[in-house]
Amino acid sequence: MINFDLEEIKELIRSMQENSISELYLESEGIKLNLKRESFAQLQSVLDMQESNFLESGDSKKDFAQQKLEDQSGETHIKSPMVGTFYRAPSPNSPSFVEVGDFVKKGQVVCIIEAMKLMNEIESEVQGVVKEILVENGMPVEFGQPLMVVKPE
Amino acid sequence: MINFDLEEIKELIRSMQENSISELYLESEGIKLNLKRESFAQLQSVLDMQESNFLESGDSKKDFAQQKLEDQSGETHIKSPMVGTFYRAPSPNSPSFVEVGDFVKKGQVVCIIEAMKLMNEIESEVQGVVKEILVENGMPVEFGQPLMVVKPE
Amino acid sequence: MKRILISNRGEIALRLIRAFREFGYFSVLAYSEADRSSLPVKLSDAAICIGPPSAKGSYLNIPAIISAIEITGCDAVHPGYGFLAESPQFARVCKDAGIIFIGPSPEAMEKVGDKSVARSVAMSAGVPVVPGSTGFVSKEDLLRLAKEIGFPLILKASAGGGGKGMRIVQSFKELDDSFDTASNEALTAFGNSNLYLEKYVSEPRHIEIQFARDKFGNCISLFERECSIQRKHQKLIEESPSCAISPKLRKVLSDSALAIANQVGYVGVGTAEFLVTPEEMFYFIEINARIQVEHPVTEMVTGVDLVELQLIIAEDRPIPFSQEDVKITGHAIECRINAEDPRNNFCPSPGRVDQYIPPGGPGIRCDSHLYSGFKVVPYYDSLIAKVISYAPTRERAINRMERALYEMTIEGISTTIDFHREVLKNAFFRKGDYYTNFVQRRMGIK
Amino acid sequence: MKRILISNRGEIALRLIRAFREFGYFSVLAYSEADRSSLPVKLSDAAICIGPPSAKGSYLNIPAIISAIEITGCDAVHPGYGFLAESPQFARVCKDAGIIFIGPSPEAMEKVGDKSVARSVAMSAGVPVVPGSTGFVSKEDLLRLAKEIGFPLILKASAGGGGKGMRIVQSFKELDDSFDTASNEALTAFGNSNLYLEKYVSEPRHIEIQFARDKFGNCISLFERECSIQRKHQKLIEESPSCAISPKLRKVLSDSALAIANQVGYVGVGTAEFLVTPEEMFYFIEINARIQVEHPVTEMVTGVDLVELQLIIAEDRPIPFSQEDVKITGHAIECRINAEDPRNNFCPSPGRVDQYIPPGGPGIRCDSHLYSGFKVVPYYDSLIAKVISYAPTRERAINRMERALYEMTIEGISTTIDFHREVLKNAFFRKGDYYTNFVQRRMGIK
Repeated sequence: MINFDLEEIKELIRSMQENSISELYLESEGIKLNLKRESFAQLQSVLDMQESNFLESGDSKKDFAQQKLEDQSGETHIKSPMVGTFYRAPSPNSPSFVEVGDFVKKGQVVCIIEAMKLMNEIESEVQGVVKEILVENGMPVEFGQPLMVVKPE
Repeated sequence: MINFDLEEIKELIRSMQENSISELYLESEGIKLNLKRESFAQLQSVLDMQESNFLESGDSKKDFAQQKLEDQSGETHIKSPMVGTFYRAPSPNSPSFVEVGDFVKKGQVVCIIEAMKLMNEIESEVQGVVKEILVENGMPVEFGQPLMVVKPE
Repeated sequence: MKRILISNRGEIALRLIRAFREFGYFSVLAYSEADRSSLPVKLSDAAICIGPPSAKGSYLNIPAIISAIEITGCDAVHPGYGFLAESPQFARVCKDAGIIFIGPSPEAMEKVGDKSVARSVAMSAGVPVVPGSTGFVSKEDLLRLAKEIGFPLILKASAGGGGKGMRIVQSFKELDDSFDTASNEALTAFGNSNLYLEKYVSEPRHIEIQFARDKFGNCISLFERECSIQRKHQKLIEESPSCAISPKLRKVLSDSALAIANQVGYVGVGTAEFLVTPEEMFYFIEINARIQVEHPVTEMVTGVDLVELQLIIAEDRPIPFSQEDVKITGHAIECRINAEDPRNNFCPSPGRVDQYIPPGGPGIRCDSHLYSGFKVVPYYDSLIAKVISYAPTRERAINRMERALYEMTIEGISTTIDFHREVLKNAFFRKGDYYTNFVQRRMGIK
Repeated sequence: MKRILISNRGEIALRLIRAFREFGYFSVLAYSEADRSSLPVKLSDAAICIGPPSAKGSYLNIPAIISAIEITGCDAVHPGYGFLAESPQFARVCKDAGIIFIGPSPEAMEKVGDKSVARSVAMSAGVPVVPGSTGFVSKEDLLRLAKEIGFPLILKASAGGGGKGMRIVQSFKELDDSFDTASNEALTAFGNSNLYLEKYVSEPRHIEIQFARDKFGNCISLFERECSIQRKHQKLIEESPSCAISPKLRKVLSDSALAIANQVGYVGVGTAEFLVTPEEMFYFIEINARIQVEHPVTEMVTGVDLVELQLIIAEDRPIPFSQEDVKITGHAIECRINAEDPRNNFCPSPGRVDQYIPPGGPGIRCDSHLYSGFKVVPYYDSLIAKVISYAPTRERAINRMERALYEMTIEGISTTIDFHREVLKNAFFRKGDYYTNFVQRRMGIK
């Protein structure tokens, strides 16, 4: 009998990617696993693989704010529409706009990005439950940086 | 009965990659495993394309003696074992060692390569019928250059 | 000055990153989403995404850049060339926010940035300008002025550059129509329809003087660059020294550039552009208040690092040498390699570079952000590499450049490499007998 | 001289192809099967395969090379460095066949090629040599000579080079064993077991003088290269000028080199190697009768193209400048990048280069035959790139080199780039306070 945990499945996925496996189907007692890598990616993956090899190499450092990869699981990100400083509350003594587990509506203010001394209220573009807040209060964020993970509903 | 753990599946995947296996289907008591790799030819063609693009590009000219690609048809080449000048006959007035259509034996002299004023008799390493003579009498040839096409018998 | 934000991309961003690293400054690159996998992002000390691919949302987005400077703790900004490099507004916002803008003051930039103002400045500094209208010309004055100056004439957008809003007028009957088209074009391109009118010099050389002036008033000429090889007013090949400039003319042009720089209180490095006729008549055209694309040819022949000079001047330090120390040694040529298809009207050719092999070996400098696998994006200008050759003589510099372009490999996109090789072979080019109409007249290319 | 066959590979083949193209010679590259997809094959005017991957069957195969010269109609051959570059036999075969060998005459090569002969030549030219045996030493004389000279001593292969057949001897009890091992090693490596014995200078600098001499007897020094950064007698970093050489010593070393060159009637470019002690004592070691790997540092600081000079001298033309014209300007450093793994005892690391991005920008010259996708083959030496930085001062040349190595990208194989970066950071290196034992003593590497 085969028993996987999530980490192991992720490892399998990586291994598929590394070895150009386009499809994996596994059925065993109490488990069925079917993995397909997008066929569009076939040619692209070879090329991108080289590219990403390159981009990951070189010296230490890099992007000011670390990008998180988009999830497969149907979750989505609220991303920063501008460069600035991320605040979770309208003022230091106010409660946060949202907490993990909160339900947010489309258009609801979820945080503030301060840019050039201006406080810009950032509204959610989706409706759903906040699963994770990715940036700490008061930290700098860049354009397009994921701020929160939301599970749309 | 077959029993896998994760490490073993990963090994299988690696082994597919290394041995250019494009598909694997396994069914056994309590387990079904199906693995497909992106067509090896596809991957290879992308990589080769890049490489050959590069080698063919650039300006006109190139190799002093044009290389002919190895045939698919079971025919083989007699190649020049040295740099020099190709002669089909022992002297200008003699008949050629071989003509197209002739049968040659292993060890039979098929041409002369002149290098540093020395006449080197070149012997056939195969037995068969001469299908084509690729180099004209008196032309320079480089190391490894195909001289004749022979259909082995 | 310790941490400098670079609000630019491509080869000039790389040039600045290299200099900052060599001279001990921390570099922060502000980049657009389209440039995420670029070499400058990889090689800067830190990088921050400031906006979407459109330049308006990123490299021209002043609030985003200022915000990036603030959150990354930079004390200075280098704008490179293009984008905001010559925006007095940006320079002023920086100044107000206490950020060192590496370039001249907003006031100086305003004076030299408007061509008709620059013209008056030159005239009051005693530098000859092309005969023409003082300030912009109204449709009413057009005919009178045209009579006064004489044909051929040229109409130019007051706020313009790069050939937009420009028309050559050969006779009275073309005058009105040309005025209307040019003014419309100027309005579309620069939001300002004002035109001015000038005598059209038909076979001039385009010569520019590189100068530097510090806040103590030390003003130094780094001599000329010959930029007459142009297509549609876009420079393609530059060299230094120019075959057409006698030592005497070099001195006169240098003095003219310095006079204008002094007149406007220019602090920084800059370029004064001139038209020079075959008879050694010369006319001032404009000041470029930035580092220029073609600055490497000056660096090669003078041994002066112009980006270092910008840093020195921005830190209120005096220029560390005097005019007598500056000598031209040898000859340098730059070819600008664009991602364009010369067989298809120089149409931009973005796409993936499958294989990139830059030229190397003795006397070759290559400034490029390319690498094998890099994707040239369609959002910005098409310059992908600058190849600079340096040798003891012009002939050898040309031979060396031919050798370099022969070995340079860029696969997957169209480039202007072969076009440059044709220019280098041309007998008129080799003799140095060329004017701004070379590409049209000698290469038969519009 | 019109068509020149290059019997070499890698970066030096590329260096020669570049020069021949610039100076108007037709280049024919003789290559082995292993180098078929190399850049020199692509960039030469013509290329001819002369043998299998093994050097013995190709780059060392005199009949194959001569035959290639004949069938391609070449009138001259350039051997590069290594392989047949210093083979008097090859030079003689060329001479007899009426082919111009670009290098000194077989006679001169024989004189300088045998170290013990070279030593006598130097002594008769009045140039100091390391105290030691005159000619090779027999086992019988060993003890007597050792007593005479005093420890530490060094045993060296008479026909040797590159550290093979070399032993340092600290005391009498090691003497016999060291002699046997070294002589065996020499026999295996060079087919000649003869050894000579010398005083071992423990902390010397390795300084070499680049010279050129034409057939009219004009003999010119292009001054020194500092080559003390070595690992196992393999040079890793070279610079010019040396921090340790006073103008007076520079003159003395130059005069010594020229005296030896005159003594043997050397015609061509060459190098005289010296050991220099901290007290400015110096000893002649040997002549390298070829273009050297590290020749670019001399080119950068003197502006002289050494390959061009070889061509001029080979065509029986006089050297076109005089000693007074040669000046050192600025500072140049070369790092030899090898396909070796510094974390694994510098084990060779052949394989596919997945991504190659050479350094670029101001003051950087890169001589390399790499490209993205190139396969480094295991048959030849591991040099894959030479990076040369040039700047007005040594400090800036070091900073520039650090910048260049930071941006240089070679993926897929191990290289010595990071090792070089460590050297450049080292305080003793930065001070210029280093000797041939630097890598051992300051980097802790055997």
